[in-house]
Amino acid sequence: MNELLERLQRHFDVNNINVLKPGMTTLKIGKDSAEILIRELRDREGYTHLNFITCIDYIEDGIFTLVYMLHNYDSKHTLGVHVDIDREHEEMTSIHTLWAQAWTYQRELREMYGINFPGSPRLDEDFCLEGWDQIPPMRREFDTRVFSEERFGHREGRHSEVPRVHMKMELYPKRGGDEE
Amino acid sequence: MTLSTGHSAALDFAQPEPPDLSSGKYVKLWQGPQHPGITGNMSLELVLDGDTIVSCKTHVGYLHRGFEKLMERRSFIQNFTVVCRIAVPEPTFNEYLYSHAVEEISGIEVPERAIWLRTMNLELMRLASFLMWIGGQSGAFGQYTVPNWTLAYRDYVLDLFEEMTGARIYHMYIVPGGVRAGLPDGFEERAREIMKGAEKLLDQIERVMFNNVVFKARSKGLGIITPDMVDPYGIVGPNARACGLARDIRKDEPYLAYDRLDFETISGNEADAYGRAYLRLQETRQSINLIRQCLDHAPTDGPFQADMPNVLHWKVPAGETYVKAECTRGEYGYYMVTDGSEFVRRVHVRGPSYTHAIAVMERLAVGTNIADIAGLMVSLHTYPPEIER
Amino acid sequence: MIKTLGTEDTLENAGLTDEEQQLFSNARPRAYEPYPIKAVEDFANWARANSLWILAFGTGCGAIELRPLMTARFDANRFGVAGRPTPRQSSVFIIGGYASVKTLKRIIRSYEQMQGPKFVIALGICPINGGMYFDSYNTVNRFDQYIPVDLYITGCMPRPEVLVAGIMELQNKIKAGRCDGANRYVENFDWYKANQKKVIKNWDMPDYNW
Amino acid sequence: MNLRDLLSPFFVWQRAFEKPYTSIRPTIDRPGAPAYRGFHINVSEECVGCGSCHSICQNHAIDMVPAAEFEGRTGDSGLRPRFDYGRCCWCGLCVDICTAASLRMSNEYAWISEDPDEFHFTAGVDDKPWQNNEHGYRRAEGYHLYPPKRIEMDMLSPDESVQSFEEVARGYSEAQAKLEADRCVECGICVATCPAHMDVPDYIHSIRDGDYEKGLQLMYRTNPFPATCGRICTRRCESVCPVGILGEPVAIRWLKRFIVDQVDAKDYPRILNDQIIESGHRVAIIGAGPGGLSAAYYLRKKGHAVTVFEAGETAGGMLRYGVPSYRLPDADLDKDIAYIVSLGVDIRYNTRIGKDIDFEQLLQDYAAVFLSTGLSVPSNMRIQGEDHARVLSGLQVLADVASGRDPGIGSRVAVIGGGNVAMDAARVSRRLGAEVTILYRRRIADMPADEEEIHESQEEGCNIVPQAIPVEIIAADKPQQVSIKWGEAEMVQDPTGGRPRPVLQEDRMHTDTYDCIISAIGQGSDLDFLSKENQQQLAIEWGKFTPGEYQQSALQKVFVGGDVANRTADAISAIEDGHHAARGIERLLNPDGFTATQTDNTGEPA
Amino acid sequence: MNTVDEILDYAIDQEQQAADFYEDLAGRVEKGGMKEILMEFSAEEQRHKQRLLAVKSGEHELTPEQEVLDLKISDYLIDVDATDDISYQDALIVAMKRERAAYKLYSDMAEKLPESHLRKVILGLAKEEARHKLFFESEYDERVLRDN
Repeated sequence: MNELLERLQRHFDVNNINVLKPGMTTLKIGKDSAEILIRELRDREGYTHLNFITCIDYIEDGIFTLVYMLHNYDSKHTLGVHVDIDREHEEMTSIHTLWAQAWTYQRELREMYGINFPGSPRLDEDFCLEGWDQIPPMRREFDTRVFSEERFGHREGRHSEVPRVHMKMELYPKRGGDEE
Repeated sequence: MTLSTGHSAALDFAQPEPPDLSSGKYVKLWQGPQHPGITGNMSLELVLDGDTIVSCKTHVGYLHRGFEKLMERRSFIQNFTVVCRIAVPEPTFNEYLYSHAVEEISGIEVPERAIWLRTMNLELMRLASFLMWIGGQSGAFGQYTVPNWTLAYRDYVLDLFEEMTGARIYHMYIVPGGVRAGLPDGFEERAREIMKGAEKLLDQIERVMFNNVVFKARSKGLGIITPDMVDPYGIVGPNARACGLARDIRKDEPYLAYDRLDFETISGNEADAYGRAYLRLQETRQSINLIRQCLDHAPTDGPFQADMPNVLHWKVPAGETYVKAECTRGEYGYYMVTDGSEFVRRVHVRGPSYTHAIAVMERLAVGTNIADIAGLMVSLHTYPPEIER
Repeated sequence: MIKTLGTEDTLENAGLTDEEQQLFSNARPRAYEPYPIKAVEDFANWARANSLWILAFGTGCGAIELRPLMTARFDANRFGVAGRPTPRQSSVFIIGGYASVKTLKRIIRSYEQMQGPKFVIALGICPINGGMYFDSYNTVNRFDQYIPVDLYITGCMPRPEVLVAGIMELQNKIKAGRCDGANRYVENFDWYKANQKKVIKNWDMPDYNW
Repeated sequence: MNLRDLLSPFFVWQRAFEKPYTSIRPTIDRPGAPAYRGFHINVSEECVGCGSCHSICQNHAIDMVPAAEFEGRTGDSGLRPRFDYGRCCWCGLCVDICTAASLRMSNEYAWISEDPDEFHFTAGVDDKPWQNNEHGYRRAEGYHLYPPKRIEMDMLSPDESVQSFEEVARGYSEAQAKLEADRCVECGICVATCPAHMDVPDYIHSIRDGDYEKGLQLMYRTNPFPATCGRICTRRCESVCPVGILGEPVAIRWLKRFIVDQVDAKDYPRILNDQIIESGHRVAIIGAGPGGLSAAYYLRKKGHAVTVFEAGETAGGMLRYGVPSYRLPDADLDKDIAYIVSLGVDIRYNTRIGKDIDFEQLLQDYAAVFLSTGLSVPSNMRIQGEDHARVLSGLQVLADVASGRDPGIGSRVAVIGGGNVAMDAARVSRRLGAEVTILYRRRIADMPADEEEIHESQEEGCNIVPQAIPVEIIAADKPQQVSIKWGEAEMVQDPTGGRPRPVLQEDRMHTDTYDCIISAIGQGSDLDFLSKENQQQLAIEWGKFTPGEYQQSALQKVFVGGDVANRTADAISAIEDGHHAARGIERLLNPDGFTATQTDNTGEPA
Repeated sequence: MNTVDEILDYAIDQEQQAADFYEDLAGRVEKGGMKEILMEFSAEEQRHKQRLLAVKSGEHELTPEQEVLDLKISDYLIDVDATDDISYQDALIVAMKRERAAYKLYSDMAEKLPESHLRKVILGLAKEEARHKLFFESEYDERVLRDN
């Protein structure tokens, strides 16, 4: 395992290497060399299985972290490749030529986060949503509850009391708390 | 047939040119979402030349509820009730993987008894799921006897779930920290009784369904997956094992009590619909065997839940993990990222159907007869809700 | 081609292209009028109640319990219930729990294609008040806003036993002539349509399909 | 194709002779499993309406609604869960979290209706067919969603503790406090029960967040004696804490103490940031105990010039003289008092009303007077020989020790009484090296003292003799000794009701000799400083004031509070009396700007 | 005092005297709140009197056989004086001592008499006084000895 990481560090600008548990490591790489690294891992290092591609929205840092989870069946090792991309310029190299299912993930990320993967097939077709007219829903600034209430509404006639407020009103309305 | 799984340059998974519909040569046909020959609620956009498919596009999203978004605004305990809904026929794998991911990040050690109960729960689920699948596969080829048997018998397994967990479909039994209860009185005897009946039923099914000239004729040669397709297409589980790859997470990277159970990975050598179905039949039998072993070994007393913090304001430390388990369809995985708050930062659910129903299906469908498309679909064993989540 | 009625009381079908306008009717749905002789109507209702054909469209989780219902253990066939592959042959639409917006569109289309008299059973909590997905951006919360529902069965999921009970309840309602969901749909057609169009943003189908 | 494949399917006929799968009457023959998670049942009498079910429900399916017939019980919010079966997913988390174990599930599952608005019900209140169902899901033994046991406080061992007056309870470490704070379910029932209505859930929340400064701010909103109450509060909050129904209540007092211990006294002004704008009014306070100083604090915050008249040498009242330093070290009491004084409160020590200054004078000189003189006169036993020189009062012993004087108790001591003063006197005597016997007329279970105090005094070697009625004090042979004649008592149920009463058994009398007898059977008020007319006007009952709204007495300018005006006679009640009187005085002095508090900063969980 | 009526008249007179005693004391006390308490004592004695009047007119029966709980509190407490600044505790002691004395008087009287209707009435009066004593002793036990 260490040899692999050393090899990768020699050839690529990988950082933030994080051994999560035996059999699983994550590392971070720049956006531009990610595709080459992944191709290298697939063709030379035995990471032939793409578990998934996903994205984490770090809205406070202004980045999307793309996660490519690769698995090596021989060494039984999973390697997570993290790639940070700018939230404002959400674009990433497509890897649809490496795995047959990759374009599906990319299509999902396009829909759910609005990330562009130039060249990825059927990228702009609807995937899960249909007629979506809001910002991509998985982005953290999208508040699903507010949206649901506005668009779909809820049945009326519900009301709940907070025990401590209710008890105050019932038992000691003039006491407790502060006048400030 | 060689068992190379490397990426051959010849393997081309570029998108085919869309057929020219205006030529009048082709017919476009939607199979689903409202269609009896579709698994779950999804649809296939087929283009036919005569009754041969020349192009297939899978459409999903009819069951999209935005689980991953909903989980980001529910607390860690609340999420455990939500996750089981991600794969309706097989909820407990979600429960286990979600709980396991949370436990791994927060360093909770699950007691021994809970480990065995979880294993048994997952194997019962596998049995129930396979029984339903067998019925589905048989029904997709027009035989309606076997579904009546297996779905009714699956109900007996659901009765066991009801006793064990308090619910038929959404068990919500495996909770972060352990399980919610021990086994009720007399469960073991009833479970063994049902296992016995299930074995008998499987024998009958083998005669009626697998040794059936019609079934053989329709399923043999249908939807062949070659070993060199497996990795490029991300094929896992029985679909991959049927073409000879002995890959089973239960054996290769054991979780729960699987390292203490006596079983071998089953792999086949015919990667067509028949081969896959037969492999699944074998795995159903294996599952019955594993359930028996769990009944033998599961401790009957001791704690079944680890010491837990107050779940009302449970903060899980910042961390990241990917956990996976072998469900009936292959590698089911949960990728979880936490940031130290009361809510999860990101959960990604990796369902095996994601590749099977889209990339694999779209390729295998081409050249297939329209009448076999339902059989092919079922033989890949896909559950739409785990694709779109 | 169905002729254009040319009166004021026609549907706009604004979601269709000019070419498609010619392919679909623009007539409004018509309410069902009971037979003037009560005995005849009662007989018709009795017959309807005992041949409930369910549209095989598993719209959500609820579909999982329809399979046990239709197979050997619960054997709904003995109640005159059968699954049909197409809306044109079906009289009962079972909404299997939550409906995503994408599915809702297909539900509306399937429902409108069903021949009257037709009935809708909503399973589970989600059609009542959003259920587990009350805060989801992609599922509707109150199903009665979009399609008239004759019977709600709560539960998550409702068990096959209670589905049987629900079917029997529906039969009683039909026999008593109280299942007027389809007529409600006709009478409040504009209201339903407005609600539907409020959530379905890419309305590219005729306003009423039949 | 082979022949076998052609024939084999006909095997299906074998099934014709087997038992069919079909359930004949599915709706009748198939109840849910015994542990099925069906419709909810709530035992309303056991439910305390804490709302934990509401908090944990991810579907927002549970509303807490008022249920009239169960209102008014202590530790019961009067709310009951109302379920929306258009939301509920029958996960059963509400059952798992239910603090009172009143909520469970039946094994019934059928509810069919044509009206979607019908699927609501208040469990245990609305009549439902399943409410008497015996089966259904309930929480398994040994399964918890919050830790039922509290984090033990480190204590000095009894052997160590009797050696000195060092504080016995050592305080929580940060890790311990966070674990204990984690157990709170944030229902807020304690808020209603606390006499001062302290915002307990929120300051406990601040511990979880590690924001002790915010915790301190929250506490000072209702209580300017957090360091004191964090040690010696009678903690009625803990007696109603729902977590205590099935497990042990949250250690609210220790958590309060933890917050104060984390904040340095010199940071108080910065953190509390009390801005004072002088109002020009002058208010007099009689008694520098917890009630008087609490009033002084809140009045001072309103900008009034406050003068406190104290008969003793130092401030703190009963907290100083009545509570031994192993329970409340002087330094911690001083931490509270020093902050109040630092706001510009003028305390005049050694000033006795009626002697040094006239009450009438105060009424003339000040815009309002708050009177909280406490209970300072020890009660008499009224038995023969009680005026013997070796019969000491418990209060006197405690006061002597607190002031550093030797109370001269000797080496064998009998303490008479079962209240906190008796326990304190006994434990103080142990620390002074004496061998202690406690005589109490009823059973140990009847003792009004804190259970913890009783337990600790026993651990420290005090011998408690229950059901012992003192009958006579007799002079002993030696002048520095004294004998007590006491009789055993039988507990007899009073036919007219009430708790069992002790009845002296004349045939079982004992006489023992001790170096001294400490009588600690209660205290009364000393209101002699008030003129006869004042006493009439102020409406005194059973030696206590009966205050009206906002602690106002029958005299408009006079407000009363503390032990001399309430039945509970503990520090936290006195503190609230002071706070409430401050509100009343504010209303009197500034009627236009006054608004009664009607809301609290309690947000609904998101 | 040989007839039933005579003895009842005596007893009624005693209750009236007690009521007067408390009323008189109430007029003299200075301590706030004590006046009301003593007036309440006086009213209690008036109630006793009404009860005996009812016995005399035959509306009520005395119950000599009924056992009355004896808390014996007044037995060992010292005598106190009914001064102007009497405390609540002392007022109770005065009251129960008075009731105890009456109880003693009647029971001693009954002891000397042979078995007769008169004896029964006197015993009944003794029990009546014992009940009054219990009233004040319970009050003492409840309020004064609350912490004890």
